[in-house]
Amino acid sequence: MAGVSRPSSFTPRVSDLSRKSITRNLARKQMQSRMREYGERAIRLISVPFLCFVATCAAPIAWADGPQSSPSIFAPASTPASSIQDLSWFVLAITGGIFVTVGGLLAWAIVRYRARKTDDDSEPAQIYGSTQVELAWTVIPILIVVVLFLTTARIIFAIQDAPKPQVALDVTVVGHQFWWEFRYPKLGIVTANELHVPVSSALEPRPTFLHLLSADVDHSFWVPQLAGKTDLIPNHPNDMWIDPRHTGLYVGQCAQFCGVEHAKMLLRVYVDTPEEFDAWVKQQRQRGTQDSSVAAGRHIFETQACTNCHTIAGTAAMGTFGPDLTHLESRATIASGAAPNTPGNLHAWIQDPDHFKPGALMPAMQLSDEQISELVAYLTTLH
Amino acid sequence: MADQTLPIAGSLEVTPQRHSPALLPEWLHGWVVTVDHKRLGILYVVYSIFFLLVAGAEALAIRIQLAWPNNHFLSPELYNEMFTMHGTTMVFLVGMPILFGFANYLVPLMIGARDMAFPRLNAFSFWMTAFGGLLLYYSFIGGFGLYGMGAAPDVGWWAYAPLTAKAFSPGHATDYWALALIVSGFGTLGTAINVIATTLSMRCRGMSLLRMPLFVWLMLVVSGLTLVTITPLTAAQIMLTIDRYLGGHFFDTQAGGSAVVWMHFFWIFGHPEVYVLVMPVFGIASEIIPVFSRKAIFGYPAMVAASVAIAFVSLGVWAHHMFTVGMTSVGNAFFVLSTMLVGIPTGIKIFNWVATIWGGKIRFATPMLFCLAFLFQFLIAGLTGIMLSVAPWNWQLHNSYFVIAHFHYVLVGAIVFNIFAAIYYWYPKVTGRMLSETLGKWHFWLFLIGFHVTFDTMHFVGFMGMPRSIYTYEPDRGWNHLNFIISIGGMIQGIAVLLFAWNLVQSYFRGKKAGNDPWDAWTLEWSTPSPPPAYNFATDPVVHSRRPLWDLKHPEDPDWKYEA
Amino acid sequence: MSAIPVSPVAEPWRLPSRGRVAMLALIAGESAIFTIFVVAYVFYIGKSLTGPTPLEVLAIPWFNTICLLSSSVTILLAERQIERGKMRGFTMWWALTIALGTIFIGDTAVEWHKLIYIDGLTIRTNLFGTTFYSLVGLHATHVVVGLIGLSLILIFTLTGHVKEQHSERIQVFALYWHFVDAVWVVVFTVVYIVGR
Amino acid sequence: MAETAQQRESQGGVVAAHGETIHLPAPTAWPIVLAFGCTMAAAGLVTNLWVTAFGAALMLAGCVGWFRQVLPHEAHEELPVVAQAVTITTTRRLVRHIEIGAEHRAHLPVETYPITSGIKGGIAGGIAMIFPALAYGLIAQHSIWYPVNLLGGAGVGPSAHITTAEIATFHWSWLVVAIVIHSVTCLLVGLLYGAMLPMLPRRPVLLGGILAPLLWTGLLHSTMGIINPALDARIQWGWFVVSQVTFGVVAGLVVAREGKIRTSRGLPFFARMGIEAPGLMESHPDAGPPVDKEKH
Repeated sequence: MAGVSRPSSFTPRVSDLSRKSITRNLARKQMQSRMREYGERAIRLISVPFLCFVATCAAPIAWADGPQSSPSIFAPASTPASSIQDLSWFVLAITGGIFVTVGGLLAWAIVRYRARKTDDDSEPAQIYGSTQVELAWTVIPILIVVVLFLTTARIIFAIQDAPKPQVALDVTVVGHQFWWEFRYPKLGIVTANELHVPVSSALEPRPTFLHLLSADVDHSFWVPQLAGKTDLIPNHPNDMWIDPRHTGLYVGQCAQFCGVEHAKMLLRVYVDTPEEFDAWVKQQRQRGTQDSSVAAGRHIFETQACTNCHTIAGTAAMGTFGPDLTHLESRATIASGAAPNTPGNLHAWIQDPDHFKPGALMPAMQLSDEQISELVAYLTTLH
Repeated sequence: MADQTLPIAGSLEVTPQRHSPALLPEWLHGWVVTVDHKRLGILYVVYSIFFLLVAGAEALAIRIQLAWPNNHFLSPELYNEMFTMHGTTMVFLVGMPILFGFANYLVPLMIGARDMAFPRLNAFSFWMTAFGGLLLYYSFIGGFGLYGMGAAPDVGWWAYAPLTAKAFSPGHATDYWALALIVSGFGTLGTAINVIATTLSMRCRGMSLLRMPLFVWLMLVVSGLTLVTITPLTAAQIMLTIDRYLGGHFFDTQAGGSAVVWMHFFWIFGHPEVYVLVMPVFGIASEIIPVFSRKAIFGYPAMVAASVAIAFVSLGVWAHHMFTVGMTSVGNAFFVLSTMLVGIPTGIKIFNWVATIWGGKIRFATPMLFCLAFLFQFLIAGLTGIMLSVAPWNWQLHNSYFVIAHFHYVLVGAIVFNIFAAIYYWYPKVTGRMLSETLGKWHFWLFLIGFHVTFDTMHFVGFMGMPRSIYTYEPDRGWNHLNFIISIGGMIQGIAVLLFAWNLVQSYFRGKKAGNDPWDAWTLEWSTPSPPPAYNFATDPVVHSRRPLWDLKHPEDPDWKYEA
Repeated sequence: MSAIPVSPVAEPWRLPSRGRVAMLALIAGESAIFTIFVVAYVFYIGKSLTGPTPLEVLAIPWFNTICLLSSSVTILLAERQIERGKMRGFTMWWALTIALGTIFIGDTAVEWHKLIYIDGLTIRTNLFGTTFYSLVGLHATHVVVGLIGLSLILIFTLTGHVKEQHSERIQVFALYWHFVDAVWVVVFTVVYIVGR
Repeated sequence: MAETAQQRESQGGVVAAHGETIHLPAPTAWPIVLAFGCTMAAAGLVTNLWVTAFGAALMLAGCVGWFRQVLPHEAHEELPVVAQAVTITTTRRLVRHIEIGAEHRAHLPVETYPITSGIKGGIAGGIAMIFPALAYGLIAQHSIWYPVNLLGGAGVGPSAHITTAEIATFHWSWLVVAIVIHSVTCLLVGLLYGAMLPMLPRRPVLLGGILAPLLWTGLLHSTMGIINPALDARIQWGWFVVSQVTFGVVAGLVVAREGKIRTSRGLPFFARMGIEAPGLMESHPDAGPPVDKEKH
């Protein structure tokens, strides 16, 4: 209801009990201009620091294309994320418009109709309602809802029911308590925590379709720059897709509370050029390296409980509770992104997993320092 | 007709022996055995304010932990307990009891009754709620979880299966959560039944349904909603307990059970629960805004209709909490539409409040300040709600700090602000003394600033991809400064709440005498002395309009002439 | 004392009875609980990973059902009797209601005994067991609570404490019993007709 | 007060007079005992089953005690009442009133069309609008189904890759969707017209019939790319404007005719909005009994 009324059209008439209305009207006229000035100043007084504050908050949001260290939803690098961003600008514009209109009216009413010292002791006119105005401000929101809904529904269908092209890469994502397992069923690759996908372009589309499963509790796959999140729920497979336009590292993390170390269930998605991706696939398909110089470490690995949980292709280790370590050294981080993959960190991790991730399900193996060193020496050969 | 006048109780004195300061045990005994709706109302509010301080302290612990990355103030386990208990406490031990406390105190007074319909059930309900809360907190001492003794529930207040299964949540921490909520749930159920019976069966002469104050209307709607929302939660908790104690398989994904079913059951409760919390404060705002604008509420029938509409629509929107769990696209679209529809009656309410202010003479007393801030904040909360209802955008925003910001805008920006408004407004009626306006203004401005510093900023870290429920975060994500700002804001709010608590205590002893009607208000409770006698009204009042006291104050221009 | 003129029309001031309102409210809440359990039952029909299945072990309890449903009629007759002050008739119909309810509970106990010890179906066997015992057990709990209430009233009647002026309270309590019967229609349909 | 309802029913609203005592339910400890018993019974599950047994015993005691409080008669205490006259006063003795032209006092809101006029206008406009739309289909696309499917199929469905041939043929589901969207929108806009046209200062038909559709079209034109690009690519905006204006003019005319517009230019805005205002006592002789002047 923009521009409802000017004060002059709202002419007060004092009831029979008093006849001071004329003088009061004059005084009121004089007050009005001063009042409006005061109101504007008050609004400026409040709004300027508020807007500065909002700008300060908004400043660190990354807007640019390409991978960012801060995973802003306003820096999309993939079709689902881009459609969502377009939609979000549209919704922001509408809601922003509503906010300015209603908030403006409210602020104006508060300033304009505040009690003043010069006021007499009368009650203002009692207004009980108006069918027409109320009807108007019921119908207009309904029309806005219709528009918003149609737009939203189109984007839902466009993202959720997008057909899967032949060239699409399939990846099965399995959520585990505090780490990610990635399986490439057509390529025969199993890896953990760091997802490699090829870049996709308008000329050469190569989307990746993710099939989402969970091994234990609920998790959620969220890399904001690539797509909205989708939950990984046991007994309830889900699907989502991405088609990243720029190469690089995209970060995200589990977005559904899944237990103690939910905070350190980090996600890293590497978007490679087609050549890089093919090279990576080739390397991942090799069997584990067999370096005799680290046989002692391998022996420790195979004779301790490590094999219960971890797999290293080509050895006796076939466990599935923990990440596949066959190509451990091809990954930049350990413990689902909690620490960089360095021999020192590996050593510390094996010695006391709680040091990086208190509550992680990997037990402290109570090995001696030498044993751990030999083990780390072995693990660092797993390229 | 003998009753040609509106009889209003005199400033009645209760017999001296009831008031005279007795010995402490006697005094305590009086409170324990009481069935007086006013005393029980006070008990509810005091109990809730105590837990408000507790849950506030938990929130501050959370914010200290998150002030900078890789902080070690709390262990991950303790952090998870903190946010679980913060959420559970604020919803079940602060929000609902305090609002039902207001209902207890005010509904009989406002409809001209002498007590609730079932005074003993009322006492029972309060004690169930109270003992439920104590049972929940006993888990800090007696709970036996994965980490030994003293483990409070740590599965989130939404407690998604199968994290709550024995396999992932061993020990008894989760059982404490389920059992405490079942116990307090029965208390809430009793209160809801009581409020419905009171409003329908105890109204004084002339108090037709369409003359009831809006607060009473909203409590009636809320109680009806509570009946059909708390019970699904209780049912789901019973199923969870069966799973955990008897080896059932309701939510056992290994035996074909479904984790998604729990989500449905929880949110069938959980979403209307938000309305259970927010609608009473609509009622509070609808009482306070007219009085301080000096105008009748604009569009009373529309306000009632909108409340009922919100209650009905709210029962069909729950799955908007589940856009990311993989529903069909048609299912998603349906819940987008139903959720957006809530915006329409809510919009009507906001417009009607603005129209009530429009043309009034606004007095900026502390209660009104809180209500005005509520109007702005609730507007923003509603608009961010619309943003979240847009399913594709929700896929980004869900479980991020944006959601935290949104629902704190509702729970704090709307509900807590209005609860403060209500306490400033009705404290004089309850205690006979005014709360200090100076401290009140300090409280208001500090809390307002703290609120905005905290929760405005949270929207932005949400945009930047920070998920909720994480005990720490990576230092390179660009979230550091904003998190620090949020924590500062939390501290400011904490100081403001302490000022408020101090105000409550010191005004009780030193506050200005209130008189029976300090705000020049219009509803029946202001026609009794402050504090009201045990029987409320010496003679049963008779009313002729929505504003009985207006009719008395302006006999030349009474309301009843213009109401249909 | 201020006074204002009011409309001279003095319409009678009637309000619904608080007991009835409260009982209806309680029934609304209980309905929500049952809805959740029924939904869970329906959702999990056929989702059990192991046997036994409902078709293998469940027999339709016609006798049982007739007993419970006819108890709604007998309690209605009892209500009529107390309204007219006929305490003997009231006592008779009331006792018959209790008997019918007891038969229902006894029959359910026999059924459960067979399921547990012969068919080996317990609450932990499979999803069917979990949902079946929960839903039917929830209903049986309500029947038991109702029977306790009915029996207490019978005792007070026999000792002469219940009189004609209590007919309102009796009717309010009977509402609960009618509700319990109505729920059985739903449970029966879902468990023994749809679910089998 | 427990018995109030019954008392009131039986006594017709006559209640305790001054100086008497008032029945209030007596304080009792049994509710708290029962509540504590329930809590202990639950707490036993997480501690020790003996606690449950203790809780159950308390529950039993609580129930028995409680029943003895209310059966056969509810326990009461008598509270003596000391009544004094209380003054309900306000410092504000005046009430301002909205000034409205004398001839409009009797019926508020003034200058309103009945809600049905909006509905009728919406229906009429909606029907009228069909003709230019179908004409467009026939002339420009050689198929009357084209505009229907554009709304029902391309406008809503997952229709990114829809072909022109598909749009030109008949589809049942799209027809239904199009009819639903069309009629709902027309009704809503008609209602809006019914509500708002009387508020507009002059020439409602011009404003509602031409300006509003143009404004609406402009808004859609600039946002349609976001709302639905598939639709955006196919809309002929010239024809679109024609059909919108057809709606606007027809709906506006119907609304205006139904309501017999009187010129309301001289009225204040609030009056045109149809706000009800009190304080028009002289003109409300039927609203209630005459004011008792002595009481002033």
